Amino acid sequence: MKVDWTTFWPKIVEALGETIIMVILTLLIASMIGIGIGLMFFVTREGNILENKTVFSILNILVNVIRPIPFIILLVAVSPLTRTLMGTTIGTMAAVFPMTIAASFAIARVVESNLVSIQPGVIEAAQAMGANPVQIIFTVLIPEALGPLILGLTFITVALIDFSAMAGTVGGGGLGAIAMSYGYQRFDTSVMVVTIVILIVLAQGAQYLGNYLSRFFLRR
Amino acid sequence: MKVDWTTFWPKIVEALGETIIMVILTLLIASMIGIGIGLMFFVTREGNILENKTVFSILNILVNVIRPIPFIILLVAVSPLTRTLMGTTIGTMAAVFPMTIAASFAIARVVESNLVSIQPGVIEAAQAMGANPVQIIFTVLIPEALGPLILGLTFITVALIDFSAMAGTVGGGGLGAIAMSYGYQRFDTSVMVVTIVILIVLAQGAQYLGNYLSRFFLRR
Amino acid sequence: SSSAEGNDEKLVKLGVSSADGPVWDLLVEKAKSEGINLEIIELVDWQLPNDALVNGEIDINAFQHLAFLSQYNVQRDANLVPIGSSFVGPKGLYSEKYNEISEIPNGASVAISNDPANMGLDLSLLESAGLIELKDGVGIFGTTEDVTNNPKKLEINAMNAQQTPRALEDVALSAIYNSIAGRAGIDPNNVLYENDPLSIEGLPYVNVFAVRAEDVENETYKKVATLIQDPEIKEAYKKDTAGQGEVVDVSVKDLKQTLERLMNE
Amino acid sequence: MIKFDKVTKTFGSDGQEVHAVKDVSLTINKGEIFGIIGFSGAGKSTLLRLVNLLERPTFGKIIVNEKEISTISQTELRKLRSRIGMIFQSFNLLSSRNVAGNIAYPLKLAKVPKDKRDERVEELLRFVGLEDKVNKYPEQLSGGQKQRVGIARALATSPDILICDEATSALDPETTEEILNLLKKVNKEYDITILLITHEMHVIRSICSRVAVMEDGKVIEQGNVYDIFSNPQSKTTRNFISSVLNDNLSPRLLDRLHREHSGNIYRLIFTGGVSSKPIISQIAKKYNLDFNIMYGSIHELQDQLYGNLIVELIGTDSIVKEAVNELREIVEVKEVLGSESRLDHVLA
Amino acid sequence: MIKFDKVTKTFGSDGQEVHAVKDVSLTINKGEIFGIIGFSGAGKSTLLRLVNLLERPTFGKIIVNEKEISTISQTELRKLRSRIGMIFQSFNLLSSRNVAGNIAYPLKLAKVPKDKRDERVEELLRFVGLEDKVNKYPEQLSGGQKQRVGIARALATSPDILICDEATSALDPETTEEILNLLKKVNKEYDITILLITHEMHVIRSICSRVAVMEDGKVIEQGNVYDIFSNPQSKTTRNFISSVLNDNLSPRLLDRLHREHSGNIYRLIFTGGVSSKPIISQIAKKYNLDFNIMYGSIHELQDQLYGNLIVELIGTDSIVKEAVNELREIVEVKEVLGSESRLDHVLA
Ligand SMILES: Nc1ncnc2c1ncn2[C@@H]1O[C@H](COP(=O)(O)OP(=O)(O)OP(=O)(O)O)[C@@H](O)[C@H]1O
Ligand SMILES: Nc1ncnc2c1ncn2[C@@H]1O[C@H](COP(=O)(O)OP(=O)(O)OP(=O)(O)O)[C@@H](O)[C@H]1O
Ligand SMILES: [Mg+2]
Ligand SMILES: [Mg+2]
Repeated sequence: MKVDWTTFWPKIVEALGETIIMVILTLLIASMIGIGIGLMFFVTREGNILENKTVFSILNILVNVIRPIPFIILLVAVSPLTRTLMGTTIGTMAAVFPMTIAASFAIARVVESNLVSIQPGVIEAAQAMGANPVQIIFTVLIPEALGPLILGLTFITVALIDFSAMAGTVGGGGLGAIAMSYGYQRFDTSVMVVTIVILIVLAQGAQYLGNYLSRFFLRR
Repeated sequence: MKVDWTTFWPKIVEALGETIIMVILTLLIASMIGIGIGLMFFVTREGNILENKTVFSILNILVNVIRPIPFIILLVAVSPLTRTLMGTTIGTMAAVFPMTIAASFAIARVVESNLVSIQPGVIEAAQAMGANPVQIIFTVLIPEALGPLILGLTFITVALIDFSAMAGTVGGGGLGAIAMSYGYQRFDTSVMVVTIVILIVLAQGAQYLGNYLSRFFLRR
Repeated sequence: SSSAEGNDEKLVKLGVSSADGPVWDLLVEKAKSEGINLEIIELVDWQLPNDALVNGEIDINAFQHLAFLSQYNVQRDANLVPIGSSFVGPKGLYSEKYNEISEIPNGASVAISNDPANMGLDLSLLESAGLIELKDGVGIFGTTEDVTNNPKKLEINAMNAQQTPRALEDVALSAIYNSIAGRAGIDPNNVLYENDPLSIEGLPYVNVFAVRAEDVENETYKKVATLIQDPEIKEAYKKDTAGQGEVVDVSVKDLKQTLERLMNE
Repeated sequence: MIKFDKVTKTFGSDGQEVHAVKDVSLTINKGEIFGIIGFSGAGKSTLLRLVNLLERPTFGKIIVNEKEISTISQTELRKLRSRIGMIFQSFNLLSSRNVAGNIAYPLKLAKVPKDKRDERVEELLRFVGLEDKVNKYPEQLSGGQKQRVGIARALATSPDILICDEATSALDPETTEEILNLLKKVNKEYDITILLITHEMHVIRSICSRVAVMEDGKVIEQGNVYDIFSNPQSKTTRNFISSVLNDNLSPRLLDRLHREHSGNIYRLIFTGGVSSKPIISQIAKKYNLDFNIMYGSIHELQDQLYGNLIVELIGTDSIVKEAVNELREIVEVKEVLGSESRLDHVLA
Repeated sequence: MIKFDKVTKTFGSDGQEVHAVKDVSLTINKGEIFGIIGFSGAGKSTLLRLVNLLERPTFGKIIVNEKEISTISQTELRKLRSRIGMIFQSFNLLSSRNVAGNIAYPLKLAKVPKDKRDERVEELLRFVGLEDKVNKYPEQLSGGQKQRVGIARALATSPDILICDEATSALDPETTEEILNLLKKVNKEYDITILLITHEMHVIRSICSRVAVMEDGKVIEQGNVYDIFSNPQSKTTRNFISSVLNDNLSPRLLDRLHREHSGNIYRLIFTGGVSSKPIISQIAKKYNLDFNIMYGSIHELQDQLYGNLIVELIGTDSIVKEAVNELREIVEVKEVLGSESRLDHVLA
């Protein structure tokens, strides 16, 4: 009853493609949202360029309302929205939406913690030159924190590779789902090993790329 | 049949206790290990005080071998170890071990990305005063990065609150497990809402504490 | 820690699927009046309770049907045996959009469970409903790979068992235990086709109390397994599942035979 | 024009208050180069940072180009700031941009088109002598190179007002002179108002027209550079000036002079114009005295000569006395006694 | 003792190489105060950072206290470093420690017991005048205050060697003088070797015994401060010295002097001792000339007087010529022509 590897390989290849698509898609959208929220966190912080207690508190609460919710429950909770946005609540694409929400909020926190270590002097210098908040965000905050930011996003990427297994819950594909349903649930160690090795290779690749880029942008 | 709240509350209170124990215990142990590995990442980095390509690469690969593995599979994979160490693979304490592994490696990455933004000048100053690597770690690296480090650990804490639900699926209990079994699996929205509200309150509390401490140590 | 000895003082650890929640509280009460200190360990996941049983971390588990148990025994080379039956309930094919199986259009999507035992059952439901054909002799653990004929070109989506009721809105047809459908608030009239749980084909899907082989004669454990037949518990379970599930009493002999058969498939 | 009207800036809150700037009123006219001097921690940087509202005043009004800046809108403030070039004490370069990128940054903010930007950057790079560092990142630069990037960046958009916090502190004397000449040039040619802080009194001497002296948050003295230098009122000011005027003999040397020279030692203080009369030789001939110039200096200050010399008058006491009396009619004369360790003993 | 033996330091790799220090050989004797001057980017900081191996030399040997430092073990290196105090150009204070914590830090590393540590910190705080800032964090300090914390920190463990990178650049003249006096004192009392970089020539003048001039990575001149000041060999050195000697008339003023004064203008250069003879008045009387002292200064340099004066000689051309000839026997005399914009025109 173990899988027949001759027919199983194509399935793995397909799943690899699904994982990559899920991770990249989630990462792209979540980065945009997450970096946005993270920046908002930072700029509305006490003593910062757009100091705003109300906005900061609202964001802070919002993010922390979503983050502790177990993913499966989040998935169910947002399913009406998923249906509206993606047309369905099942399948790989339907998993991307709740994954994106979870990842966005995680990224927001990572971005926030990376931004606080920017030297306040350079922000001041930009302000003194008349830069508006948007300019400060794009020309100072992001570039100055790029090294650690990339490491942070790499962290999230590897987490997403792990996380993408959750897609299986709603009938989505991907290597993680295969590892779960063909390996774990069927007690088939060979499938587990193969899929996880591929997941690990993916993660290593992402990490190498992240390390390389962060070193490049860190200039240190 | 929905739950009977008069008898259900004690269960929730008990679960809250379990969640808190799981999260705090995991956080404590994982912080020690994770900060340790994160520091090793940083100090063995190219151009750093204990530059060592071999150690860096080994750690890098090790961490990325573990992180992309879906948590449930990790849990099964380490269960022999869990049994040896904790005497059992089920229950709250048994959940702590795999959670600690996962959290340690996540913390290691967070720590690494926070350390890279330390001004190299202060490390140099300590070196110039004859500080040895251990002294540099405890008197420069950790205190100088403490603000963002605390934010990073807060991030992990909130993630652990979410995560403890997954660990709960192996009999570990906790609010997440209640949300899953009485709420999700039994389609009882009231249970879901109550448990998740409590989880959110926990997360908010952790975040407020983290924000407060980080601001205190950031001196900015 | 656990013990194989049937001692009244001893704690008996019973691993259950948390989905069946309240019934177990009643069982604990009943056990207490019999002098048995029963501890319920709720497990959301379905894979670990058997490992835990094999390793002696729990004494009995009651979350799986024979089909699932047989699969575990085979794959893990384990020897867990049933000492009593618990619940059973029909599983049906539900739809919110259609009233007849024949109305299901070409290319429609169908939601089934992704765990091996339930997937096999769901596929066999689809087969008996005349929607697909499965490979000959596929047994009860068929997978989507075993579909040999799919005249309506149905798109079969496998997902978590708890997710099939939730996906109902997005699919033409969804395989759901009637008991769960009740809890999920699905109109029982939406069932287009259901199986008979107590037929020969249904027997593999009777949930059982399982123990390690060496404990098969443990009186305390046996007692626990029979306590479920208490009328009060039976009633409670019926109520919990909106009448869709029931506690059944299948002889241990039949259970063992069925398990044997399944393991040889 | 920059006007401080009773400005106070307090850091921290109750118990821990630091009054960095206290009730300062000051007017810097359009087109002038105004210097601020004072002890470390006197509040100079804070005062400067109030000009473009990097710090908000706790009390008082600050008027820049006819506008009370603490009341203007954010948009107006940004517009104003873009017309104010600032050189920071700690440089504050963007570590993610190379030298060219840092200098181009304000031009980018001002939406100057790429080709013009490149042209201007090249021009500035040439000026600050960093053509060969164009692609280097701040951490690859020496202290002075970073400071020069900061200067070039502040000048990039040809601002109306330039505020410089220790703009030449990390520079060698020759580079400093070049930078000062540039500042003078931009000040003249474009009528740029320059407000600068410095610890180097020769910077004040060579480019400022007016100067304010700060102590403990307050402006204790202000005025024309020539007046302040030639007639300082406070002890602080005198000490500062003496550092550049070289009119301050070490006690040891003074003792040696007294020991080795039998004559009477006097300090002659020359101010505006007087120095260009041959008084010493005339008096020497008239009274048949000998003058021995031992120490001191005569400087150029705002196109005037100014300074003091310590001289020994060799002759009989009575003749020396007569000669000193005649000298007193032309220049200020002070007798130098025992140990004159500080200018303040003489002038006090 | 610090000895550089053909030391070269190159940053970056192929194509992008920066030769910060080139083939430098230099010996700093035990107990001396040695100054390094040079243009911004000349390689001074890099040279300094080689002393405690914050930078590793690309070629060459560096010997500190009889040991070739690039070959010693990490433990020995740390021990050596703990005996070398360093003041950084950019302060490098620990932002997570307050003023007291920063100063106590090296003492903590050296495992000095708490009570002794507190005592020493208090003493140092008093010395650098930061008693009231003891609990402040670096970002709450002014530039000069940060620098003073850096100085106190470097002195905390009473090191054998002190290396200072622009240790007084952010300080006002009076505080600078105090710090310099302290350095002189520790140098004398504890025989501490001090290697310092500065842009302020008066720092060199007031505390250094020897000085090296760097240009483009190389040491182009080195020697006794008096010799270098009174007889600079290279153009760079001359320019640096002129910045402090005030012997450099602006072309505009010179033109004015020439216009306003009919007489002949000469520069008289006094070196060691000569200045304490009443030559000017003697010559004036002898030739019945008038001297008009227009500009210049006479300084104290390592207990000697040294300087130059620009004087107008008023008299008939032939008498002036004779007088100048006699003056030439006693002091160096140069005629000051048209526009003398730079000292190098005169001395070259
Ligand atoms: N990490 C580095 N990478 C590349 N080049 C560097 C690096 N550090 C210094 N340099 C270069 O080496 C040269 C010497 O620098 P150094 O800091 O020693 O100069 P400096 O004499 O101290 O100048 P300043 O007086 O301006 O501080 C400079 O041209 C500088 O740009
Ligand atoms: N953010 C702050 N919080 C608390 N005190 C501050 C802060 N910034 C400055 N101060 C204090 O205000 C006073 C004035 O500081 P300021 O930087 O204006 O001095 P400064 O005249 O520029 O000195 P320096 O010449 O040393 O640069 C100092 O005592 C300083 O410690
Ligand atoms: Mg300042
Ligand atoms: Mg330098």
